[in-house]
Amino acid sequence: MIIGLIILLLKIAAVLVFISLTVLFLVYAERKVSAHFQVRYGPMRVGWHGGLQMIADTIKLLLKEDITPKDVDKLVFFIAPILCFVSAYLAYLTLPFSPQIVVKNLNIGLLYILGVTSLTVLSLMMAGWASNNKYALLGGFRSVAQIISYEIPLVLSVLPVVMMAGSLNLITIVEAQKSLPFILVQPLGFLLYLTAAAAEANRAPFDIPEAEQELVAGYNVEYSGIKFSMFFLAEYVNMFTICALAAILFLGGWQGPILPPVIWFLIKVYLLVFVLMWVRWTFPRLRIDQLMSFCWKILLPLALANFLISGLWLVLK
Amino acid sequence: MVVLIPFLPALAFTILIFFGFILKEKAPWLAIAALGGSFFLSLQTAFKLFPTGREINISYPWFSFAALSFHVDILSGWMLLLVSGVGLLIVIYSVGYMKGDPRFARFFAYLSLFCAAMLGLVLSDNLLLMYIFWELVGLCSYFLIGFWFEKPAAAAAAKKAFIFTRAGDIGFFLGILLLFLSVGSFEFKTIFAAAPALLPGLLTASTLLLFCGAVGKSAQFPLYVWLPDAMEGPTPVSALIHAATMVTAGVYMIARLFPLFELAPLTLNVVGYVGIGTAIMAGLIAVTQNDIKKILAYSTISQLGFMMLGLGAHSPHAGVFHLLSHGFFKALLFLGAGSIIHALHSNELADMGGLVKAMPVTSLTFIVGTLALSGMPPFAGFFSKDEILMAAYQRLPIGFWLALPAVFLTSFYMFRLCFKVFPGEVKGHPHESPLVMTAPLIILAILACGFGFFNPFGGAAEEEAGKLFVLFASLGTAFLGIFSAWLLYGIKIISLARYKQTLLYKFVAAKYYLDEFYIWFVGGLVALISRLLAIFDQRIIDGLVNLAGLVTQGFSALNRLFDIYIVDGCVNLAGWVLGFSGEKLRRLQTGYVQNYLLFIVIGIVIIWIIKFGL
Amino acid sequence: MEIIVLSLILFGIGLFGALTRKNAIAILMAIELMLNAVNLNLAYFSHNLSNISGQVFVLFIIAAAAAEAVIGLAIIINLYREFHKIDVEEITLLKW
Amino acid sequence: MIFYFLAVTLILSAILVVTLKNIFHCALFLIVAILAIAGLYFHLQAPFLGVVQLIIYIGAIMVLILFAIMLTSRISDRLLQTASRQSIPALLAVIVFILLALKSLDKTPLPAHIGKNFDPILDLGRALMTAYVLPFEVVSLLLLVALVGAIALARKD
Repeated sequence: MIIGLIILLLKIAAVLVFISLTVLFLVYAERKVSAHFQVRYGPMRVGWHGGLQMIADTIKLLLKEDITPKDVDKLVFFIAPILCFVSAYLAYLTLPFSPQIVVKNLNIGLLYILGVTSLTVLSLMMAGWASNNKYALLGGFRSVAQIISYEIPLVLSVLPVVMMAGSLNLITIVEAQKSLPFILVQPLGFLLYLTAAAAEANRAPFDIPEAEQELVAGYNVEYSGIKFSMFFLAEYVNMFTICALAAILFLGGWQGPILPPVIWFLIKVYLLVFVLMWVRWTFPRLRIDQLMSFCWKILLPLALANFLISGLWLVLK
Repeated sequence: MVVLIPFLPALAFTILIFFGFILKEKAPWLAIAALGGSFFLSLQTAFKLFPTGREINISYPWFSFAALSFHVDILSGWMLLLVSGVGLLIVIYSVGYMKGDPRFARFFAYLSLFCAAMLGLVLSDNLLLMYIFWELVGLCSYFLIGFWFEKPAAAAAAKKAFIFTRAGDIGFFLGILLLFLSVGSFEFKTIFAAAPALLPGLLTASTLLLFCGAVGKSAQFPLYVWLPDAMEGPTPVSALIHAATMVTAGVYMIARLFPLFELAPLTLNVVGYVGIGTAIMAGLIAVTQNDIKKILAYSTISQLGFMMLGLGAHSPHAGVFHLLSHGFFKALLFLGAGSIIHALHSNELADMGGLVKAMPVTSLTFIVGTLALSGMPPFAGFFSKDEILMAAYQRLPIGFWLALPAVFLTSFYMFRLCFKVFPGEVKGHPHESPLVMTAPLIILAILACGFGFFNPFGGAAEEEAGKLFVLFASLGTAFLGIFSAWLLYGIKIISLARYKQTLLYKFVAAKYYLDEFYIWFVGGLVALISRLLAIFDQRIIDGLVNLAGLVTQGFSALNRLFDIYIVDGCVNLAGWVLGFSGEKLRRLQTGYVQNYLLFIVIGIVIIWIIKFGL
Repeated sequence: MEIIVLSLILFGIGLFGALTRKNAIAILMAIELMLNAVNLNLAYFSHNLSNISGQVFVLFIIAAAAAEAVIGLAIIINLYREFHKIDVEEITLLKW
Repeated sequence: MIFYFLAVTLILSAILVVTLKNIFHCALFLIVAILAIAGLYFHLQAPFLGVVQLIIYIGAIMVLILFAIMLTSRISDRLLQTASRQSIPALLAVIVFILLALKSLDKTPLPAHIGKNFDPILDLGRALMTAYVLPFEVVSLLLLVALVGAIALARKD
């Protein structure tokens, strides 16, 4: 009992550390990728090709003065970034990196991940409201509207996979793709998932809530120092989560020849991360009304149609 | 199958009355289709029926004392053909005549209902059903005569037609009741079977009452005054009323109930004399009229008189034969008149002339109709009229001798009309009517020519005695009529101007002052009765009322004291108690839902304690 | 057993809130507490009797609660537009 | 152990929900209470319910409530009045209610845990699609109607 608990805690710690390091790397990668897309170098000074830039940045953020503005709702202002950070990490409790490397294999793993990611919405709302700032409030509204709207096509695009695998267990889903990754049977589902998930994670071109040019920086405009870094990190954690989920659901997870499973998994995830970055630095940002009508008028009908056709096909097969 | 015959137009009516505003210009096609269907079914029935003489009976249970029973024999079979055939032609004709009317679709709805009612009347096999359709026919005539109700004259004519036929219908209804009371059934067969056993007086009374209905509907003296006024309706309606529906209902009814009438010779005599009297009177009026439709209307009354004569002379077949042939050529004449009116926009003879050049088809067919009406051989009228005269000569000699002047008058007024309208200079700018109007004319003209050759009942050849005499007498008087018309109006040898000043002419031209008589008599009678009633009212009823008032006053004075001190006292007390307690209790109604919720919770707790204890 | 007591207390707290709060949204939240208490009970019985029906009912109640929240909040937003406040004691159209 | 932790959290946060003066904080503690209940569902071997509780209550209902709060009040608004005129009778009524219920609970024989386990998701899905398929459809219709009704109500016209 006690030993089991300790092992569980150790696993959690390991995942935490791994994710944090990965996120640091991701931030660095994003800066480099964006720089190269814009034909410039990006960070070059700290370390080889700016390799240690992120460590410097982190230290700077942690050492900065933690400003709490005067009229904010202090309790909520304090809790919001923590909740954001925690809910981002909670997803990793059940995310399998390989058949063995998983903290806790839940029967309803997929549902669990969808559930905990919805906690993120709360943190954004709390942050937006507690800041007592109209930009922050507007940013909070927008992000919530966006996230709860895109959650519907997201879930609908995932459902065909669940139907085909016949399980919500992520490991079972991966094993169901032994012969054929689901992306080949569900290409439309994959695209829908990626689009909706990018919107869920507030990635460009769906980064309306933190549109710098319009809303200063959205819900986190009043945040600084370590609280800001928590939001910042959570965003990259979320990006990694959705890519990992995409890899599990559509690309066959850790399965692949020759190389060990974890490596395969990471290759797939990083590939998807790169795709997301590519998209971010290629497409312009959508307007809020375009964003909403894109969700309700294009994504949702497509997702419903995909769901229906898959269901019919499965029934008739 | 047979039931469908009246049902189809009724269905058309239902659809048209509710959806006519959608169909608009297409509305007549529905009516035409429905009536065409009825006509086709009638034909089919006729072909099944006539060779064998088999009768068709259909009966659905309805009330405990009357069934929805229908009956087709040779008589009703021919009537079906007449009503649906002529009705169909008239509806087709109306498409042209009513073009552009604001209530176009409704007109066809009414026409369909009219035909449906008449078909139902023809088919019905018991008195109750017949009475229902009888009244429906009357109702439709009201709608159609008053179709242009914006014209005060049309509205008045519609009311007049309705009220006068209603006067007759009272008799009809009483007759039906009398028969039902004495026989206990509405079914024709039962009544016929039971009739010989009835008291002769009862029989005479009930048949006379039934005849009252026929007098009203078939426009006999003294109730014929509505028919000329009915000319205010659209001409196709006149044609329908005169030729196929409405007025024929009375004749048909007597023919249908003939086994009953046969047992009451007195009634039959009355029928015959009323008929021939009407024929002469209406013929005389027709001579004095100058409105083309009025002339035709009086001629209809006159011809109906002939039919009544035929019935009175114990020959229902002759009467109905004349009814059928008259139906064809009178429809023809009316539609022709309608065509002329449509072209000239006038009813007055003075506005017409030389039409034979301007409207050849209308004129020729009209002349065919005239010849048929005058009883010229080979046209239909000759055969049917001859049959009536034959019957009258044998069984009602006085009627026969009176009929000869009527025959003379018939050909006289018809040719007066023709000589005034067709030859001579063209007046106005007449033009031939469209095909949709002339086609029915041509068909009817052919029927008017040929119909006489096949006598539907084939009963003429029974007795040859006096046949030649009758033939020559009627032909002779008819030719005399034509000849005098030619003298007076054709070549105008004799001027009539000074006769127009005579008292007799004025009397006839004023239609015997019958309308005035009605106004004077009915109006005066009503005034007299009401004056008497007023006196009764003022002296006796008012006196009683006043007395009662006085007594009540005294009593209420007593009551008042009781009221003020005792009743009011109680009421005020109750009101005060309620007001006081309400004042206190209204604090419970705070308007806060939460308060109510709290009361609910407390209530639950209390009930819980009461039920289960603490 | 403990869970029934717990859900009873939770229900009581929710009832107390529904009886005393004045803000319409706060009342709605108290009602959500009561619904959750009921759900808890049902889930407990489902577990104790090994009968899945309890969980089915919980699902239905959650769905009904969602519908109720949606409609309730729409009404509250409308009230706010009309009166610029959502204090049930100040919106007294039911009062005599 | 875990149960008592969850129970205490639940009771405390529930009390805070109905007594706090800041309505936004009330909503946050309601979220805590709902999370505790989700935990209790996991404890009662109904993980599906727990996750549904997360997704629907927190992801949908609480978001809606927070939305409504944000639309109808400001941080700078005066705080909620807590002392209602009827708080004392209400408290009494509720306490009597709870006591009565406890008393009748005492009298009611509760069946002991049978211990037969079932697959929470498979059985649930089967029950929803067989015995409860009609209520299931009705509930979906209810949700649709509520959706349409809410749009009709909240629409600016």
